[in-house]
Amino acid sequence: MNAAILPGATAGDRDFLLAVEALTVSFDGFKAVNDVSFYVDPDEIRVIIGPNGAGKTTVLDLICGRTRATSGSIKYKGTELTKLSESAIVQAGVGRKFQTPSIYDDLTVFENLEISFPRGRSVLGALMFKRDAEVRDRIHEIAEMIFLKDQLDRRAEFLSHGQKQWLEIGMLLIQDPELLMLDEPVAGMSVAERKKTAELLHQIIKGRSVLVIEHDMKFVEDIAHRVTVLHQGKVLSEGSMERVKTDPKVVEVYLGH
Amino acid sequence: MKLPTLNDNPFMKPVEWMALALLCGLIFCVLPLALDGFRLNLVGKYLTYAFVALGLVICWGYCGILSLGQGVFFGLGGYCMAMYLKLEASSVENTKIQSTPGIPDFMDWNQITALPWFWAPFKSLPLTLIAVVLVPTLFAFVIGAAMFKRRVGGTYFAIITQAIAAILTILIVGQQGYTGGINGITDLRTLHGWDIRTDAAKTILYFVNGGLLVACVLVAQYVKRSKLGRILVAMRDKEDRVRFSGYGVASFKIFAFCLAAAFAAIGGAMFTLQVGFMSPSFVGIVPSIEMVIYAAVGGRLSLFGAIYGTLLVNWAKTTFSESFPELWLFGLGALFIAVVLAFPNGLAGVWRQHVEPRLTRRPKAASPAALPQGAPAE
Amino acid sequence: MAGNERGLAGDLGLESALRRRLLMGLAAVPAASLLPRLAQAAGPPTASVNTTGLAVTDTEVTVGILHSVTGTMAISETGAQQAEKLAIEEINAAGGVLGRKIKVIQEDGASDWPTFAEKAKKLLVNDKCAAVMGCWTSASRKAVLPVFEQYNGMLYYPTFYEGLEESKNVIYTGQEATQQILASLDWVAKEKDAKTFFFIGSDYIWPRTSNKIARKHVENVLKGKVVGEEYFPLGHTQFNSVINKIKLTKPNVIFTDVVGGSNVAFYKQLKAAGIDLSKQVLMTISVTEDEIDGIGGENIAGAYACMKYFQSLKNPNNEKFVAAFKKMWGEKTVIGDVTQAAYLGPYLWKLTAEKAGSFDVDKIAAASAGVEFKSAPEGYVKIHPNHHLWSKTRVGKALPNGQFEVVYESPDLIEPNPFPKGYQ
Amino acid sequence: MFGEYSLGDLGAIFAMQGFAGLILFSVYVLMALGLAIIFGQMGVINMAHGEFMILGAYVTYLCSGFFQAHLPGIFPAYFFLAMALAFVAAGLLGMVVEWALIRHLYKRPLDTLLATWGLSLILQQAYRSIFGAREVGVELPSWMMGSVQATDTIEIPINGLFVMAITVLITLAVAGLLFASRYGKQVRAVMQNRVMAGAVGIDTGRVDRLTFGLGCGIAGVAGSAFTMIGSTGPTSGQLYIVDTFLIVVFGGAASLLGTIASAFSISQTQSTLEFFLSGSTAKVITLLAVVAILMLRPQGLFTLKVRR
Repeated sequence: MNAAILPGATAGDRDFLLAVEALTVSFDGFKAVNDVSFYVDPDEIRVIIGPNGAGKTTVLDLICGRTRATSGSIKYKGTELTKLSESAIVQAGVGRKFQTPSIYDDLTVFENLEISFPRGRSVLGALMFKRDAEVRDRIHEIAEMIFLKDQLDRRAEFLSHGQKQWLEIGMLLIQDPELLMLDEPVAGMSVAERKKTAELLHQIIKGRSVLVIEHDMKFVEDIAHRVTVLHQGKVLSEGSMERVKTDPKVVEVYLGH
Repeated sequence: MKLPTLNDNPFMKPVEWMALALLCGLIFCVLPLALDGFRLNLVGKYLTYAFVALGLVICWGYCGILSLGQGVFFGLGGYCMAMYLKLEASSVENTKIQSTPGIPDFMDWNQITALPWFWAPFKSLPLTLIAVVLVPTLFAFVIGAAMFKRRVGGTYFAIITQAIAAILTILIVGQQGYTGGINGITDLRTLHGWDIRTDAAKTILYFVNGGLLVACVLVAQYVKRSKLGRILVAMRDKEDRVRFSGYGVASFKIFAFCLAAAFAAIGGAMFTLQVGFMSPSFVGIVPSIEMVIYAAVGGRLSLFGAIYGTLLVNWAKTTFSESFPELWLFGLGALFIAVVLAFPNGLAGVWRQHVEPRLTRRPKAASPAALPQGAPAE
Repeated sequence: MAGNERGLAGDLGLESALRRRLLMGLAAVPAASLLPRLAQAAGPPTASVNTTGLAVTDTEVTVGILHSVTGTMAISETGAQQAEKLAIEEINAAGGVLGRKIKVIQEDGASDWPTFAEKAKKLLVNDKCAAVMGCWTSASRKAVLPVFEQYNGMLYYPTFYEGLEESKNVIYTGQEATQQILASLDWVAKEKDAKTFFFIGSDYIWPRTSNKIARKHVENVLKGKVVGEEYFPLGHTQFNSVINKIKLTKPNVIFTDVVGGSNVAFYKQLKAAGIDLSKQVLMTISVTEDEIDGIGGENIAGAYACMKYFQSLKNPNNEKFVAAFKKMWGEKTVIGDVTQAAYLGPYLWKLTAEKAGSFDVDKIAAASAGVEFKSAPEGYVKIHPNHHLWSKTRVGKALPNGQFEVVYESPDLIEPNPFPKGYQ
Repeated sequence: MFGEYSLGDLGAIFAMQGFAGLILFSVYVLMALGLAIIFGQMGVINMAHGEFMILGAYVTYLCSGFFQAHLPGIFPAYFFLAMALAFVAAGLLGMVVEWALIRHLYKRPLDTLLATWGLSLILQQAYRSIFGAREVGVELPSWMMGSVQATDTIEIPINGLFVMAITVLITLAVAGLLFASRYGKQVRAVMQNRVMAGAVGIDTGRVDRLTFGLGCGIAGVAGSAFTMIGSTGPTSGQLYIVDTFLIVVFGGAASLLGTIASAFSISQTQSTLEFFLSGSTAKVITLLAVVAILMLRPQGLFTLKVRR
């Protein structure tokens, strides 16, 4: 059914960046995610929406390996992710931002970004890691992008909520993932910050796919290429924002009120 | 004056260099000049516990893993050294009254007629020195790998390491034919022919011990200021974030735990050399927890603090137990509670909050433009 | 009743520093009153009795006491240090040693073996003690032994122990294992017609060595059989399984060397399991009057213990000793084997110093062999050339009031034999 | 090894051995129950748990002395009163400790471990100063000693039966309290979501204090019961602490049923092994097995799979 609604899905899995098929996970019999399938193209921005408890965050958890699937498969560039460790998934090119800003309070902004720099990820590598010009330049570049250029020496603890969200996005960017997963990136932001974030997202999606969970419909309309609607652990609808908005099922459970 | 600047990540900040110089001065000049041989040997004994405290700073302070079984590693290191020394002391001549000469006396008492296989490597000094570090580290690796790969941490880890300490004690006590039982391995005499019981030898060992401690401080400092050190802090804070930045969190924890074990093992070996015996009473739960308090008193985040904390607690223990033995336990108990409730960062925290600002106020008075340090920028 | 114990704990406890000063004060008072007599008796000049720089002045000689005041072993070591202090006070009251008062320096071993070694070194190196009374466990003795040998000190060690040791620098005033065990095994084999034995011990060197000697004796000499041998970690409190094994194997004799708090659990569970000690013979080598205090007399009544000393011994020396001990430490205190052995230490040292005419450790060590102490509470004792004591062995039957009734006494003094041939 | 014994003998022995295991089981449950509440429900590591038990034992000791001296007439029944007093004394001390110490540390479980260890040292020394370093014996009423002759060869110790009965009663009481009473609901509400519970009007501070007090009180009763089979000295409590924690962790910390199952499996393993091996070896093997299983299955025997 899914293949039918996806234009251009003819050449098998390899053309998708991410192929989620028949994904199911159950917690003590409760199926939080139930037979979910969807496909993400390279350079696509896909937004997942759905009411609370629909299983959106769980889907991200499953993709990045935080939760193990009961059944089904997740293929990323042809590699099965369900068997890989979290760090291997990251190293394969999947980055994940959490719902609440997840940064290291005790470290400076610079150090936060440095830790995410994709080098020296083994124990030995981390011991031998040198803060050379390449690292510094890259951190400055990213800091500029996430509006934190003059905050590099501050302890992350003292940033504002919006700045923390940006910092976490920056920490993902420095990893340079091909698939970026964002869980409610604008939640709790002021209008101005929200606008800046949208700008930031537009800027960073070049050359990568993004999977976003978001409630803010205006923001979704603003960025989404395609939208997947989850309801009670299942895919309710999928397609362009226009199409989804008019889907009566979706209207009934989600948008209508 | 801007600290820390992002463009340089020096091996040590000036303050830390000063602390190191002070520590070296204390260990290598002040104490040897001020104390008689007996007291100096005591300080040497205390400093062997400082190795454990140092390891705990990395493992508990930085990485957030509280091990209540550091005595296990201290003991294993000490036992490895003691086995070598015991074999040397059990030459055929020295033990000719035994029914099997040439094996340690306690084996003879337990009707063991040949050296057990796992004692054999300890005939060689180089192998012993390797074993001193390797055996405890490998043991730590096995425990760490089993626990951290399964994401066991926090209180569970503490309880399980505590149980391991208890098991090992019962095992050593129970297998007295192979381990010397509750008496431990005693009556150690020479290290490669060099009599370790003389006063001169004790002084030399004190300096060797001090040197090794400083070396371990430098290693710990290297780890702390490396990216690995920052990853440890990051993990303590947001473990998932580190994991989803592509790090194998378990390996880093295992590393920290193994490093702490290796430090403790070196301390244990030096303890055996300076005190002249090793017994299961250092392996158990009580010494293991006491060692945690050394680090806590010094400051769980401060390498130098841990050493001063160890010295202070042990000095207090000796002094108190000479004059008011019963008050000591009340004092030690109160110390545990005070350190947790009132001074979670120990001596180092007090220093940073109350002493350092005063020290830095003077230059500030000279140049009013200088910014107060450590104040949050908000 | 608890008040008395509290007073006792206080003595050892909170005010021990105070007490030390008091003791010294006590020593000083009779010293003043006895001064004229001393001047007449005029001890030999210091230069002649002390050629090695010990803490000996014209009026004083320093002796160390080294026991655990804190920690798990404080329970056991209390009696020993009380007896040592009593003996020293008596000696001082009678004029001291070689015309000199004994000054006591007490240190706490804190139940921790390195602390024992540390404090031993302090007593020898810093305080220059002429002799040290101390230690209780084998482990603490093993820890201090190299210190005493290196710094040439003299240790008087009071506990019955496993043997396998002999040192110029130690006088063992308790029994070594063969002295304590063999005669009593012979007695039980003869009197109770015992053929089968079940051994239960705490898991460390003394019980294991003692049981090894007992096993050899049972198998080779008595031609009997050991039907079980079990060890439990120190502090173990669950003995139901081993009690079932005893029921299964039905030994003639249960032979135990369980130590410390485990005893309480063991005897209570034994009684609760319906093993009646008036019918089942139980021989212990580890329960003295001190332990019965905690076990409760009614729980152990009927058991046999073999020791060299029981508080109930009937002889004038002992009656005098018991009265003096209770006067000093309270009417409720009980006196066990080790306490008595500890009492011997200061006296043996005094006699040896007088025989040698010197406090020098080498001379004391050399003069020790053959020193006799005729007014020992246990009766006559003599130091063997191997620095252990010739002593009698006795078997006592536990009574519900916590005392032992002596049912057997070896006819002669038994020779100490710390390295018994045929038992290793 | 059984060749020499008759079949009847063996049967009787196995019956008694099973019973010995049950006594050990009761002892473990009593020890672990209070801790399971404190650690499992509150997440506090109470290293002074053993000292609370010993407090109960000393209370029993004092009672036995008092009744013997002043009220010998009702001495046979004093034990019940002693247990009640032990519960009250340990519970009150627990509440004081919670108020003074624990409530500041709810967010730092590892620090509660250090602080309560300090507390345990202080309590030990206090016991030593008050009651003396020697172990004290508690005189039991004579009806509690001895055994019931079940068959010719099977004898059942009365104090064992008594301990088992107490264990059952206390377990039922605790289960009732936690799962059927209003207080129990409050406890569970607070443990699941402290902020929410506070918002709906539950006095979380009071619930914490009562819960900690309850756990300590149960420890006191356990200590009181132990005087029947074990010894009471200032440091006796420390002997139990490792075993107790392992039982709770092995059971899966949050589950009362798990604690019971874990106590059962550990006690049966140990008592069976003790019969075939020596006591020390049995203990080492049992502990090692528990640690090994915990390494393979860190969540313990009984846990709900939850969404993380």
